Order: sequence, then structure tokens, then C-alpha cells
Amino acid sequence: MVKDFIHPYIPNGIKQTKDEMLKRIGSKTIEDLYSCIPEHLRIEGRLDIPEAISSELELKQHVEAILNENITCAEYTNFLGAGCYDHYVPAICDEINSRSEFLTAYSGDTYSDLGKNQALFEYGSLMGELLDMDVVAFPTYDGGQALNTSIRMSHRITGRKQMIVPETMSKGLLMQVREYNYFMEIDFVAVDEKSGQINLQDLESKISDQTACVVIENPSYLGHIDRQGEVIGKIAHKHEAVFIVYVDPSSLGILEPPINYGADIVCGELQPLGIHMGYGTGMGGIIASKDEDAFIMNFPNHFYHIYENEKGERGFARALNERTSYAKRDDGVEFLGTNVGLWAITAAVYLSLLGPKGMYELGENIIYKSNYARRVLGQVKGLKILYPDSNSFKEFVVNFDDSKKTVTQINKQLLERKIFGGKDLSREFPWLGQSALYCVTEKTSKQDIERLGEALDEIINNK
Amino acid sequence: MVKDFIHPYIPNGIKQTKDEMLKRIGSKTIEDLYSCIPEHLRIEGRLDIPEAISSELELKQHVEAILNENITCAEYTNFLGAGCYDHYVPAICDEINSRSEFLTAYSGDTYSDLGKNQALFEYGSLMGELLDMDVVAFPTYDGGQALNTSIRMSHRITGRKQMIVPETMSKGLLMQVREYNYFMEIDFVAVDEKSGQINLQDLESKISDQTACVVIENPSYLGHIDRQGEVIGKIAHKHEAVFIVYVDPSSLGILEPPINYGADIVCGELQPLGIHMGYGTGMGGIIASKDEDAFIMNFPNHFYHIYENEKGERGFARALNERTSYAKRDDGVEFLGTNVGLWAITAAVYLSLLGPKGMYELGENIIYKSNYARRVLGQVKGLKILYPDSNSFKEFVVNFDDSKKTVTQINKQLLERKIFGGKDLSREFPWLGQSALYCVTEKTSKQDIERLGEALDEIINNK
Amino acid sequence: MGRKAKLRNFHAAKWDEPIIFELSEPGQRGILYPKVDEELKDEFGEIENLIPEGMKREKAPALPELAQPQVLRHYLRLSQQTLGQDLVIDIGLGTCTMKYSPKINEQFVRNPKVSELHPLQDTETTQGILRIMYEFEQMMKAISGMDAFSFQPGGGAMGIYANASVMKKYHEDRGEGDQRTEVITTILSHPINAAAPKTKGFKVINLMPTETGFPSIEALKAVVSERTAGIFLTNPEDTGIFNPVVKEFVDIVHEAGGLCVYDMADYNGLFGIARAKEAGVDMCQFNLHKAFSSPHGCMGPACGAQGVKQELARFLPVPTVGFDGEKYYLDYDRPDSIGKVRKFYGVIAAVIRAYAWVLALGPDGLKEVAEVAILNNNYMMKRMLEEVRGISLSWENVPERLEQARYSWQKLKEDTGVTIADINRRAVDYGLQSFFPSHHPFIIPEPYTPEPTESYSKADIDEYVEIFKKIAEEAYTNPELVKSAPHRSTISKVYDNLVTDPKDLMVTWRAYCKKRPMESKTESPN
Amino acid sequence: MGRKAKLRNFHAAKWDEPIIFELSEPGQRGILYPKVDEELKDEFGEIENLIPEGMKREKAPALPELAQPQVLRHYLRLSQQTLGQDLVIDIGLGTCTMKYSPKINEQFVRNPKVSELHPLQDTETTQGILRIMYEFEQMMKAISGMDAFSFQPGGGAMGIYANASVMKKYHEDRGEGDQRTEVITTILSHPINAAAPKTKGFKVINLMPTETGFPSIEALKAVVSERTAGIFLTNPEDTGIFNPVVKEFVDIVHEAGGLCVYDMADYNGLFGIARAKEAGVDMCQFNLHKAFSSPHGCMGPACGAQGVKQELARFLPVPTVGFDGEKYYLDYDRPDSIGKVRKFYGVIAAVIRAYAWVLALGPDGLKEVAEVAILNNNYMMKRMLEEVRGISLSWENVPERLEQARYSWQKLKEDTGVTIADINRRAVDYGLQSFFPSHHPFIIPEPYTPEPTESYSKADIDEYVEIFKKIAEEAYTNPELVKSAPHRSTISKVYDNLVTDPKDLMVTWRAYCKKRPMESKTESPN
Ligand SMILES: Cc1ncc(COP(=O)(O)O)c(C=O)c1O
Ligand SMILES: Cc1ncc(COP(=O)(O)O)c(C=O)c1O
Repeated sequence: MVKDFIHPYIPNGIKQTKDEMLKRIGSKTIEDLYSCIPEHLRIEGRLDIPEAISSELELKQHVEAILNENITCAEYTNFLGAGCYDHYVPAICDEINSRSEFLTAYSGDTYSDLGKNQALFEYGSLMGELLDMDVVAFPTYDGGQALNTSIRMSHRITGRKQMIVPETMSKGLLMQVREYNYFMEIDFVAVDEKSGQINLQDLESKISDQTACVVIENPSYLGHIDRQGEVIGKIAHKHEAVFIVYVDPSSLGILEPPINYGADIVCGELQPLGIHMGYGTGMGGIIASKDEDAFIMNFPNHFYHIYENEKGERGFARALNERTSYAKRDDGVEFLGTNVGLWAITAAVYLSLLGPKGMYELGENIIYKSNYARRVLGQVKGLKILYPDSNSFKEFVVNFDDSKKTVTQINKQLLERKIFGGKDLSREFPWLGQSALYCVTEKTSKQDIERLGEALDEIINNK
Repeated sequence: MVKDFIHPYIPNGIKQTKDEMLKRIGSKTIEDLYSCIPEHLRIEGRLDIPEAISSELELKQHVEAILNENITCAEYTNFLGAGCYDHYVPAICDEINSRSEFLTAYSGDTYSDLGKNQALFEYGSLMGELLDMDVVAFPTYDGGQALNTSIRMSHRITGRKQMIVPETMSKGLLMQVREYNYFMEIDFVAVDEKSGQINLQDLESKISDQTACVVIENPSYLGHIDRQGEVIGKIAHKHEAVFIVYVDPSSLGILEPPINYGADIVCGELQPLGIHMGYGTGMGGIIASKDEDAFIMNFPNHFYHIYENEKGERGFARALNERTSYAKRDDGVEFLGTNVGLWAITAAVYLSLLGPKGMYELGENIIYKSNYARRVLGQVKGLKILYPDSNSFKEFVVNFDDSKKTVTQINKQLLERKIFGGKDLSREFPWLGQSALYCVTEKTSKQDIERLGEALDEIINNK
Repeated sequence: MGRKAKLRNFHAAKWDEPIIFELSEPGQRGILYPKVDEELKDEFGEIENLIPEGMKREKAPALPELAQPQVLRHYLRLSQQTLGQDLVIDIGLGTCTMKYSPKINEQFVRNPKVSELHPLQDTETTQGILRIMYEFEQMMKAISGMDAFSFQPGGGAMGIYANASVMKKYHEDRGEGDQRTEVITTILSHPINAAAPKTKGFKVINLMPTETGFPSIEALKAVVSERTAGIFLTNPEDTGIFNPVVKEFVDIVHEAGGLCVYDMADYNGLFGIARAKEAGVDMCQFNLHKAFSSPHGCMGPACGAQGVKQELARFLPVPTVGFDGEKYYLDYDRPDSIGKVRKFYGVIAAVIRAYAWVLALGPDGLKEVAEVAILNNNYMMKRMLEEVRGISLSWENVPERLEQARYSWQKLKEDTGVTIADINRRAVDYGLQSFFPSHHPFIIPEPYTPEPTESYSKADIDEYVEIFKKIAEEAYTNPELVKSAPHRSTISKVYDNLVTDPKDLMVTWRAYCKKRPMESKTESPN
Repeated sequence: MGRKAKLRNFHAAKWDEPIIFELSEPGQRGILYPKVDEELKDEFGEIENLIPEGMKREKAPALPELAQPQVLRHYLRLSQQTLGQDLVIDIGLGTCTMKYSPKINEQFVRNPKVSELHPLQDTETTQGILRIMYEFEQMMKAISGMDAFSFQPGGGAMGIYANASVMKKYHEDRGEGDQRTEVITTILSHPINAAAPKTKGFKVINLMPTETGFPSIEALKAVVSERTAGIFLTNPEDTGIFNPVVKEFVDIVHEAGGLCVYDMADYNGLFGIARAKEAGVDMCQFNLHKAFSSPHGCMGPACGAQGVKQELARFLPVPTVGFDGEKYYLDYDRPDSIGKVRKFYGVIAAVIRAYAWVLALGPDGLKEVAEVAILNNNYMMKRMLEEVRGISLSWENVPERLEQARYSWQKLKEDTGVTIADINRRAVDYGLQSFFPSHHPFIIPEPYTPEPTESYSKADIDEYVEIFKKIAEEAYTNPELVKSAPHRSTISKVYDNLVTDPKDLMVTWRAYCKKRPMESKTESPN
């Protein structure tokens, strides 16, 4: 009747146990227990999936053989960024996020998961200092979704439907924005050809009393540091639009936090803060706002609030839940689900480790090395650095038009030299010609950069 | 006066903190605090070691670049054993032994380290079941040291100085035995040429009322299963010598535990039980005896004993400490120091995971695959399997004399084919000619074995 | 055989650990970064030369400053104060499918061969990971009967949202975008089944259950119309009740021109038994972090695997993974796609874990998962209902439950005044994770929804039942004990539901330092 | 600045976890192994065909049977009940140098590039690891002033034992093996300094300290003779007192033809300040798992780095690591070697960690380690002696201490009846690891030996002192509270020192099931 099915993941596979349990239930077979599922809804026969590899040893050999087909950024020299960044992950970040307790906890409350809840409160608190802001939410899926929600918030607050975004926004991010904010109109503000800075006249000409928000990225997708934030913010506010800044948190040890040049909502990608790339696994969305009711009540995300009792003991719990779809279903703010708690904790560890000085050194490393790369590549015959009139932080655009080669060709040749060249922009921004977005982080060494310069010189100039 | 020295490993490097502390002490400088060290005992100048690589990122790049010069058994196919074994390490073994709590605890007592102490008691208990014995000590440095102590115990118990060991004992182990039991006389008992089994006549001829112990390895160093344990034990006991068996714990799911054929003390290498090789890092020494006072009181090692209070709470603490050198200095039994607690816990996890059936399957995998390899290699022209008249467990000896090649030559050619050939025995046992000890574990696949056979055929027969 | 169920004399780890800011010692460093090469400093001069005016950060962020061992210690202590599934009998968090996440799978995803991959690398260098994504898609197709999958959604909620997007696109594509404005779901479904279509602009109709635990066919018929864009169904719902007429529901909606979406987050009791395909639905999503064993990670990262029928495949997010017989590739050429719902390709670590988990179990193993999940739940239900005072089952006249069940403590509350909040605090005293009552609105009073997945042994379930027996007993004999719980947790009772005004919100240390009530200040903040 | 020292409201994690055997459920499996290929089964038949008669195991080992999540859970719970250095202010375990073991170093040793190396691989394939061993030897030479090192000994004790072996071999080599039969050490030295030479066959003379904390030159002279094989010195000893006339000791022994061995396990206060070389000794050993940061791992694996002067290098264990200008190699051609003290080359993981630790700190960093260790200890001493009731310093007339100090609670005991055992149990209630009193024999009554290494912040030390202030206060005001401790630990008091007869020994579950006193049987064993 009942049979043995012995697998390490299923303790009650033993026939005797099953029989005992069935006896207590008063049923003869397990099938009896799901007799409520009519025949026509049942699967016929066995699932057509591979037979079990039930020994851990063989499973490991099987999966690792497949994974070994990958070649990684730890093996080759990487100059890819474009939204996912090859930053150094301190050992302690991994130590903490691999702790069984954190790895396998979920939505537990004040008492059962006090440690998790405190760590999440600390995430908000640390991010608050980095951003210089008081209201930081539990992070969302990724930077794109953080921006999506920021835009929706601006719509809910202003009741308006137009958003203005820079024409240099990444097409990936833009696809997310269009998808999620499908009901909004999108206007692109032009950037200056030499500097990549927002064209303020164009902004003025496009903004109106229909504008829900003005969005900038700082540094921009193409790498340059926006120096007009304050002016842009003022223009937005003049029209009572919300000023949203999408920021790279790894820059905030050396660059001014957006709130200080007028941002109302700040969002961005969390992954740079101690989280491995993992082919995109490491993404997370930072989202924070000014401490004003209208903003707070328009967040769809969890807030981890601190409580204290008479004894001075502190608990941490989700607050203002009535906003959310968990409490209100379709009457809640947007929707809420499982997001990236483990990355929040990881970022908390990262910020605790680095502190103000570490964040400064991080930024310093990136900006010097990246600028060095920009200079080295700028000196290779046949290459041109775009947006020369702006400072850049960790990314910059290299144009290959003079080399008469495509980025695809060049990147293939770099790959042969064990280098991942910059991201091909030629389809994303045809108006940039054969251009690629190069990224340099604190992990990139001076030698790596020089080797890249030599490799490109070789490839382009047959040196 | 005092200067800042800021390093992540040293919290009190801050000048202000140092000054505060010095002030409390009432000293001006830190140097004042070690003025008790006279000048002539001081180092002149700075230590002549490399300058600090104080960023974790650079340290990681530096060390990993060096480690990447290694090629491992995960990359090549390995047939080396000979005292250190390439067994599968279940994921949970590593999970547990990398837990901060276990990794960084030390010698804490009953209350502060209850969990550790229970795990150590469980190690003894699980090993006790595997060995079918009641008295199992905290493991010692490695199998060699376990054997050393076993021999010394036999000396202390019998007051005698002769030990008899098989002539096939590994030279490495023998070096340890000679070093530690320098005051004892060693006699080698011959083995049968066709079977590798102990020559009983020779044993009878060498044993006497001077014999402290008779030692056998089972399986032997050269891989065959000793089938005369019971007879050997009887011969030893007839002369009131202690019968010591050095056992491979990975065999005990399918092979009889030595106590059941008369062993008094059982020792062996712990590493096969869930511990990575780590270039020899993973060694540990199992040691267990009959439950008799004379044996117990002659252990130099810790015993983790179980206690219970009225409430039924259980504690675990070291017992009969008066035996040890910790309590008695030079009047204690041998000496005692930090050994391999983390490996004891790891082995406990391993045995808990495998259980009786896992240990059986492990043994089954090894013995079938190893015998298959023995057969496959035996069929290659120019190779000969030694000791054909015995069964072997996971290792066996291949002789290459007919091939007119040395093991060195053959192993170099195997290496080119990404295979680590068996251990060269030609210097260890010149009487075996050009022979190598091949090891096959549960990790070795049928395909690996066949590939080895083909590779050897190619190398030897220019196929 | 086995252990006797005994009540555990538990106490939570209690480190009384300050907020990380309170541990700051100015000047300490947790980690150092490379010194910028002197040559670069010479080349560029001061950092100000590289930063536009006004953009150099003036005031360093007031992050705490700690040495490395102190940072580590702090977070390790917090971790010990967290009852992860690995540590506890995590039966209480029903609907969350708290199952064992095999440790071997962690080795796979923490392997640099995964962790150090950039998503934009040339696919020549990512064949391994693409192969896993591709093969896992084939598995998911077999498991669900759907024809195409995307693993881009970052969780179940986003998977459902993506299905709402496909639904919208589908109708737009047919020129019915403006007409098909209504989505139907059930009030008992996870809130996301209402919130996601709403976020996508649909009007949502929430159907109430009848005494069967699901809505009547009549009720459905009454709301279906030419405005119907589709229906979002969960089966079984969080009540554990299976809707046997789901096919009829689907047919009705299909006839009206709507699409049917299945929320398969509660799939754990159905592996190898029932599929989306046989129910006739057009789309579904699975939570890889639930039934497929990827760990929950303190609420993510997660993956909502979105599966659709062939007709809808062209709408899936971009890119998808293809295989040309030799190489795996990313297919961006998808003009009808809804676009992107998450950066790159989703939480690939969850895909790898799920892939390894399915491989480890195979077809028979997956079915065994479902059967044991059902067996465990029915066994526990029997014991709970017969042995625990004050508890009852919702929809008592429908006795069958699959892998979970919704109970009510209403009687206990009426008899003793002890509420689910009290019971939940008390449960922590016995080493349990707090339980999940129900989603809102509470259709059932004093709800309670445990789910004993296949990862728990009979002994575990017995221990779990004994605890609730005991707590119920306590409620009847000494209600104050339960009401004043927890007594053996990391902290004692705090009043953690007092914030109603956003002005009182303190979600950062800096806000707390500004706002916290004077009387509670025990020492001045850092 | 910084946190105020406050007493922590601690409670240990308490899982009330059974012995693993009690969790067994016959039939459950924690892990499966590959099925043996059918072809092999066909080829060889039954397993009996492969095993000699009588050698097939008849009765399967009575190991427990558990599924995988249950095994994991059990050991995770036990881990939480263990106060590792990472988790606590581990100042109490003096002489053990409980310092921070950097996590980055764990990544190195857990890298398959280390863990999957077989020690007998062709050295062509192990150049990386050999290079680290070689380079670390160069570092150790500079740090100690010795001329050659072996990392083979598996701990400090074995390092000292290996030094005793070298000593013996040296005298034998000179034909004085039979004459040089006596070794001198001090009664305050770690017991191994007596036990190791004894194990090597020497007669041991233990010198008593004078009021200086170390023996007098006269006492030494009185025991030195032509029978003297050598002396085993520790400086500073576990008392933290530095012997400033160590060179005179060394000279006296040298003159008599003996060798001098330095036990450098207590080296943490001397990095960059004083070395073996300047003291004139011939041999020494360092514990890489102590001053060099390799973690203690619940008592190992460990490494005793054995260092000797050039004249003794040929006696070091075989093999050593060499470098021919191009390649690193293992040198087995060492005819004068003592042989082997441990399999292969020792605990290489400890070498890698120590190497990385030294690299991370550099010459200035190492000296800073020593200076801060000394500063921390002196600061703590000042506070302890001035603020804690009932405590005093040993050898009070020698006020200087380096990195640790031995105290006495004798006065407290006399005043209150509270013993060090009581205090130690009570300390656990405040979240501290139990402290180390002293090695045997107790020269100082009610001894106590804390060591605040450089890993602890001032705030940590302050917290530590406050706890002992409080416990002393409790002893004076409420001694029963201390005597009946612990009250907030994983278990309450058990009488853990009752075994004196080996017949009562229960070190295995099976022995316990046979022997345990009937009255304590709470349930029948599995
Ligand atoms: C039935 C059901 N649907 C949807 C979800 C939402 O999934 P997620 O939490 O991953 O966003 C859940 C998760 O709790 C669920 O149980
Ligand atoms: C001074 C001294 N010598 C020797 C040892 C012994 O070292 P190990 O414990 O590694 O065997 C110790 C360790 O406690 C020690 O402190």
C-alpha cells in the first residue's frame, strides 16, 4: 500500500512512519488524502523530467561540470559595468549572509527574528546616513523597480502623468520604467554633446504643470557626474514636480548625496554594496524619501520601525502596514512581495565595515583609476572618449568609429586576450556610433588598465 | 608620543584611545610598559618581513594568485591515497565546521561551550558505534600519533619493549613510530608474497614474552584486507601482548570492526570521515580501547564524559584529568596539547549523516570500484597487480617492471593527461620493484577508471 | 523508535546587543582599501580636480566606525537571535512553504563560477549558466504543462504582476485593451492576486467563498462579462482546500474571452499530481524560494518563475534563453514582449538551486514531496483538532486539506481572552518561529495557518502539536502567562503596533535620535 | 565617544537538544551514495565475493539514522550553544591568545585550491602552496631570528615535543646521548615543557619561582650539570612576567653544554620587540593558532612552528621546503632528521592563515599587535586591581606585566566563600567564555589568568571589567547567587567533576546507556 521512499530531504518517507500516520488519520493510503482532486485535473503518468541524481556526490559532479563551462570575472579582466558592478565583496559580507539563521529566515516577527529585524533596521539606518535621509524603506527587487516606484510615487503625489528622463538612460532601465509606468507619458531630455550634461533649455521646454517628476541619474548611465543637480531640482520644484535622483551608492563617500541638491526621492541599485554580481542575482533597489507624510504613505514597501519598552528593550517591526497591499489588497499602494532582505543585511554589514573612511577610500580608488583608464584609452590612436567636458566617476564611453572596427569585433579580440571589454552601446544608442561603456572599479589595477590600453592598441593599430 | 595605527584587526590603534588608556594606567608611553625587557634582548630596527598588504582586496588578489598556481584533485583525476584520502565531503560537514562558533571556540568548559562539548561527546559515541567500542578518546594529531600512543600504551601496560609491525607498513608511518617510540625495539613480520597477508610462522617466531604489542593495519597500507586478524590476535594474547589494529574507518560499514577479532586498542586515521585533504591539513587520529581500567588510565588524551543533574540536564566535561600531563606535568601520561577538535566535530556530523546505511554504501562503492580498477589495470599489458591472492578494499599495488618504465616516468605522462597516478613505492619498498599504490574511492567513476586504463595502455604500449 | 515528544526547555539567545551606531568608536576601521597609486595622484592631483564643483561630498556620512572583529561579532550575535528554518521546526509560517534548502546547493551558488559572473559577458563565456537556465525551463515545462518560462520576476508577487502584464498585452494585442478592464480573483487569494492586476491598471473583483471554501460558479458567472480580462486563481488557496471545479471556472472565463492565471505559490502538495495544464489555465507562476527550496533569505532574493502557454510565449519578458543545437544564447529579438520587469535575467541563484533540487529528487521524488506534504498536514490536522483545546478548522464541513490548513482560535479567545497575538508570542518561548495567521482581510476569526512541509519528521510534527496543546492548556489555566509572553525570548514584550501617524515613523537611527519619546531615552545616542 | 560599559542582559541560546542518538528514526537517510553500477555488480557479484570470510561486518554499526535537515539542525543548535571567540569578549582564556581570526583567511583555506590538494601530488602541481610555506618560513626567520623552521608539528605541545626530540638527537649526535639525561624547566611553564621532554625520555627538573616570578640564577646553577641536556623556558610565562635575565639563564645552560628551548606560545606581546635570537636560545616554537591568528577550532587543528638555529637545522623533521631559484620542492634528503612527528607536512591551513595575517600587518603592524596587547593588559590590570573587590595580583612586588597577568581571588574566597569555580560559572551568565585559572600545580591560590589581546577594544575591556566588578559585588552581598550559578546559561549547574574511577567513565552513548545511575534515567535510551 504505502511504500518506502527514502530520500535525505524527506524524513517521513519510511513506510512504517507513513503507516503510523495514516492510521492516526484514519486513512488507508495517501492517495485517499487527495481524493478531492478530480481525475481530470490529475497528471497522467510520471513527470517527464530527468531521473533523480540522488547521491550528493554525483549531483555535485554533475552541476559543477556544467558551471565549469563558465569563465568568470575572477578569471578574466573585466571592464563591464552598465548596471551591475564588479566591486570587491569583503569576506565578512559573505560570512554573514551565509549564516544559516539569516539565509533561511523569512518573514518572522518581532520576537522570533529580533536579530533579523534589527539588522534590517540597521540597513535603513546606515543607508540613511549614506544618503543623509531619514526615511529609507526595505529595499525592493532592483534599482529599476526602485525607480519605478519612485516614479509612481510622484504620480500619486502630484496626480500627474508626465515623467522627464534623460535621453542617456539605459535601455534596460527604460524598458522597466515603460513596462511598470505604462500609463505615464515619457519625455526625454536631451544632453549636451560634449558633456553629457542635461540640456537645461530642453528641460525647461519640456517641463510643465503636467510633469509628475524629473528623473536624473547621478552619475549618469554613461558615467559622467551630473553637476547641475541643484538647478534641475529647482526647475522641477518650480513646476511642483518631484525630483527623483537615481544614484550609485558606491559614489557617496566622495559625492554629495542627492538630498543636498534638492532630491525628493532617491533611488538606486544596491548591488555595489557588498553583493556579488551572480549573473544578476545580486540586484537590489534602494529607495528613500524626504520625511514627509505624503511620501511616506506612498511607499509600497515595508518599513522597519524601532520600538522600546519600559525596560529599554528594543524591538523592530513593520510599521504603517495599512498602506500596503498586504493589508489592503487592491486598495494598497502598488504591490508588495518577497524582495531582497538578505541583500539588505549584506549592505548593512558592508556599510558597517567600511564606515565613512572606507566609503571615501572606495570612491577615491574608483575615481582615480577610472580617470586613469579614461586617459590611457584616450591616448590610443583610433579611440575617442565621449563627453570630454564632464568628469566621470567609474564609467565612461569610448568611441571606436575612427578605428573602423565594430565594438563586437573589438570585444571578440579582447576576449581572446582574456579581457571583457566594455558594454557595446551601438544598438542601445545608435547615435553614439560604435561606442562602448567601460567600467573601472577599485578592483581594477593600474596594470589591468595598462594591459587593456596595450591590447586595444594592438587590436586597432596592429601593434 | 603615541601615534595612530589604524588597522581593522586592532581596534585600539587610535591615538586618542591609547592616550586615554595610558592615562588611566599612569604611564606616558607604551614603551614604558615594556621597559622590563632589557635593551640587549630587544630587536634592533624593524622586522625584515614584507611591507603590509593592508587592504583586504589586495591581500586576496595576492594570495589567490599564488594559490592558483596549484592544480588540484578537483581539476585532475586522482589515484593517490597512501594515508590521505580523496573522499567525498558532504556539504553539511563544511557548513558545520565553518560555523564561527565552532571554528573559533577553544577549550571552554561545561557551560560556556556546552554545544561543543556535546558534539565532542557525540563524536566519541558515534565512533564508538562504528568501532563497536565503549571507550573512545578525543582524537589526536593524526593516525600516526594515534598509533604511537597505542604502542606506548601497550608498553606501559605490559612493561615490555618489543613491538611487532608488518613489513608493509608505510615508511611515513614507520618514521613517526620510530621517532615517538624511540626506546622500543621494532620487529617486522614478513608478509606472504602472493597475498600480502601476515606470515604467521614468522610472527610466531618473533613474538615472545618481551612483546608489548602486535600491530596490524587493516586494510594494510598496500590495500589488502587482513583476513587473519583473529589468529593474529590470539597469538598476541597467548603471549600477553596487546593487539593493536590500525583501521581505515571508511571500511567499517562493510568490514568487521577490529574489536570483534580481538583487538585491544584500535587506532586509525580520521581524515576519511568528512574532512578535506588540504595538503595534509585534514589529518586526525582515532584512538579507542577496551573498557578496562588499565587501558583507560593509560590514555594521554582527553575524555569527554557525560553528566546529568537532578533536572535531567546534561553537561559534558573532561574526565579523569589526573592522568594527563595537564594535571601532572612530567608525571602525567605522555603529553597532551591542542589536537583536532574541529575534525572530531566534523567526523561526528559525517557519521550522523551517513548512518549505518551510508557507511555501508560508502564501503560498497569503494570496494566495487576499486576492484574494478584493479581488474582493468590488471588487463593492461605490461602491468601486474601484486598480492593477487588477497582481497583489497580501496588501494592496491600495480607493478610496472614488465613495462620497462619507471613509476616516475609513467606518472609524468599521466600528469600530462591530467591524471595523478598512484603513489610511487619504488623507494619505499625497493623489493617491490617499480610499483605504485593506486587508490580508488567512491568519488572515482567507472569512466575515470577506464580512462586511466586507456592512458596507461597508451603510455606503456604506445597505443 | 524515535524520540518522545517532550516540551523543549528553550531560551532564545539573548545578546542584548546595541544598535551598530552605539558601538562606533571614531577612528576605528573595519576594512582598508588600496592606497591610490602615487603616480595617479601625481597625474590628477587632488580629488577635487576630478569632481565638479559643488559635487564633492562636504560632510562625511555619519556611518559607525568599528574594527573588523567588532562588526563581525555584532552581526553574528544578531544572526543567533533569528530563528531561521535551518534551526527550528518552521511549521508555523504556512503559505510560505518553509522547507529544507539543501546545503549542497549553497555551494553551487557561492562558487565563483556563479558569483563572479557579470550578466553582460559574452555568452561564449556563460554557456554553463545558460544551459542550467535552459534545462530548468524544460523541467518547469514538464512540471507545469506550460510551454514557456521566464525566470526574470524577482519573487512570486512580481511573477503574478508579470502575468498581469502579459494579460494586458494580450488583450491590447487583440484590440480589446480598452474593453477588458476587469480582473476577477478570490478574497482568500494572496493579496498580490488583487494588488498586481490593480497595479497593472485593472479593476479587481474579489469573490467571497461559499461554505465550500471557494466561490460558487454562480458568483463567478455573475461577474464575468465582456469586460473580463481574466481571473487570478490559487488552488489550493492558503486554506489548503482544493477547488475541484477549477476547470469549470476556467472554462467560464475562457468563454467570456478572458485569460486564466494560476498562482502556484502553494504548489507543494501538487508536484506530480496536478498541473496548471490540466486545469486549463493560460499562465502561472511558481515561487522557487518556496516549493523549490531556494532559501527565503530574510525575505529574498527570490524568484517567481513565470510560465505561459504557447500562445502567450511571445509576450514573456526579454531576453529568453535559447539553444541552437550547439550553443545557448540570449534571445532579445522579442518584439511582442512586455519588456523587462527586472534587471538582466532574474535571481539566477534561485534557478540553480531549484534546478539542483529537482535533479536530486527526480520524477518520483517530486511526487513524494507532494504526498508527504499532504500526509504531514493531514496527520497534524488530526492531532491538532482532536487534542488541542480551543482550536477549530475553518470550513469544517469540507474536511479535506492538502498541504496546509487554516484554523481558528476563536473559541479559545472566547473562552479565555487569549488572542492569536498572545499565542504567537508564547510560541516563541518554546523555540518556534512565530506563525502566520492569515492574509487580510481575516475571513476567519483568530486565524492560524501552519504548513508542515515534507522537511519535517513525524517527531517534529508531534513536538509542534505538543507545544500548542500546552499553550492552549496554559490559556485555559493561566491566561496571564500567555498574555504577558514572551518570557524566554530575546526581549520581553514590546508594544510593536503603535505607529499610526507617519510623523512618528522611525525607520532610521537618525530619525529615532530625533523623534523618540524622551521618557524612553536610556542613554544619549552616539 | 563610544559605548558606555553596561552590564549585558545576556541569556545563552538554550535548545535543550537531545543526544543525536535520541533523534534517530530507523530508516531515515542523511545522505545517499551513488548506486554501484550494475555492470560492476554483474562483474563481481555479491559483495561477499570481495571480502574475505569472516571479515564482512555482521552487525551494522548502531549509528543514528536521521534525515538531512534534522542532522543539520542538531549541529547548528549545538553550535549556537558554544561561545566562540567570534561571538564573545574572549579575554578570559588567558595563555590561549584568543584573537580575531580574519574571515578572509578562511576563504583562502576553504578554497578548493587548498582543500582539494593531495599531499603526495607531483610538486609541479603544488607550487603555490609550497611557495607559501617557503615564504612563510622566511617571515618566521625574521620574526624569531632563528635560521630554519618546520611547520610539521600539529600544535604547540607537539612543537615542544619536537624540540625535545631535536635536543636528544643533538646530544646523541655528539655522543652524549647517555650522559645528558636531564631537562630543566620552570614549574610555572605550560605543563608540556615538562611533559614533552619526559615523553622523550628525559628526567625533568621543575624550578620554583622566587618572589620575582621566575627562578633565581642560583637555583638554576644548582641544578645544572654535565647531565643537563637543556632547558625549556617560557618568557613571559603565563603570569605575564618577563624574565629579564633570560640571557644569563641561557648562558649558564650553554656553558654546561645544554641547549636552550624557548616556548613562544605566549609571544603575542613581543612581536617586533624581542626575539628568540637575542635571548640566545637554540630552538623555539610558535603556536600559529594563537599569536598568529589561525582559529582554535574547538582545540585544533593547530600548528606548532618549530624554529631552530642553523646548527640544528639538519635535525628538523623531514621533509622541508626548498627553492632552487625556479621551483619549490620538498627536501626528503635529510639523513640527520629526527624523522616525522606528523603525517605529511603539518596543518598547512594554519600556515596559510598565518602567512596572510603577517602579510596583512607587515612589520609595523606586528609591532603594533604587541604594543596594543601590552597596553590592553596593563589598562585592564589597572582597572581590575583598583576597582574589583577581592582580587589581587600574583607577585605583587613585580608590577610589570606584558600581555597577560595572573591574578588571585584568594581574598574573595576568604571573605565570602566564593571560589573560582563559582565565579567562572557566574561569568557565563554575563555572556563570557569561562576563564582559565592556571595550569597545575596552582602555585597561586584561586588563580585567574585573563589575556586581553589586541583584538579587543577599550569598550570591550571595560565591559569585561564591569562584569567582574559586578560578580565580586554579588559574592560579597549575595554569595549564594554566585555559588548556584549559572542561571542564564544553556543548562544549570551539573556536578561535572565526580568521576574518579575509570569504571564510571561514560565517554560514549553506549557506555552511558549501560552504566548511568538508574535514578537519573529520565527516559529509556534509544
Ligand atoms: C499563494 C501565494 N501567492 C503569492 C505569494 C507572493 O510571493 P512572494 O512572497 O515571493 O512575492 C505568496 C507568498 O507568500 C503566496 O503564498
Ligand atoms: C605557553 C604555552 N606553551 C605551550 C602550549 C601548548 O600548545 P598547544 O595547546 O597548541 O598544544 C600552550 C597552549 O596553551 C601555551 O600557552
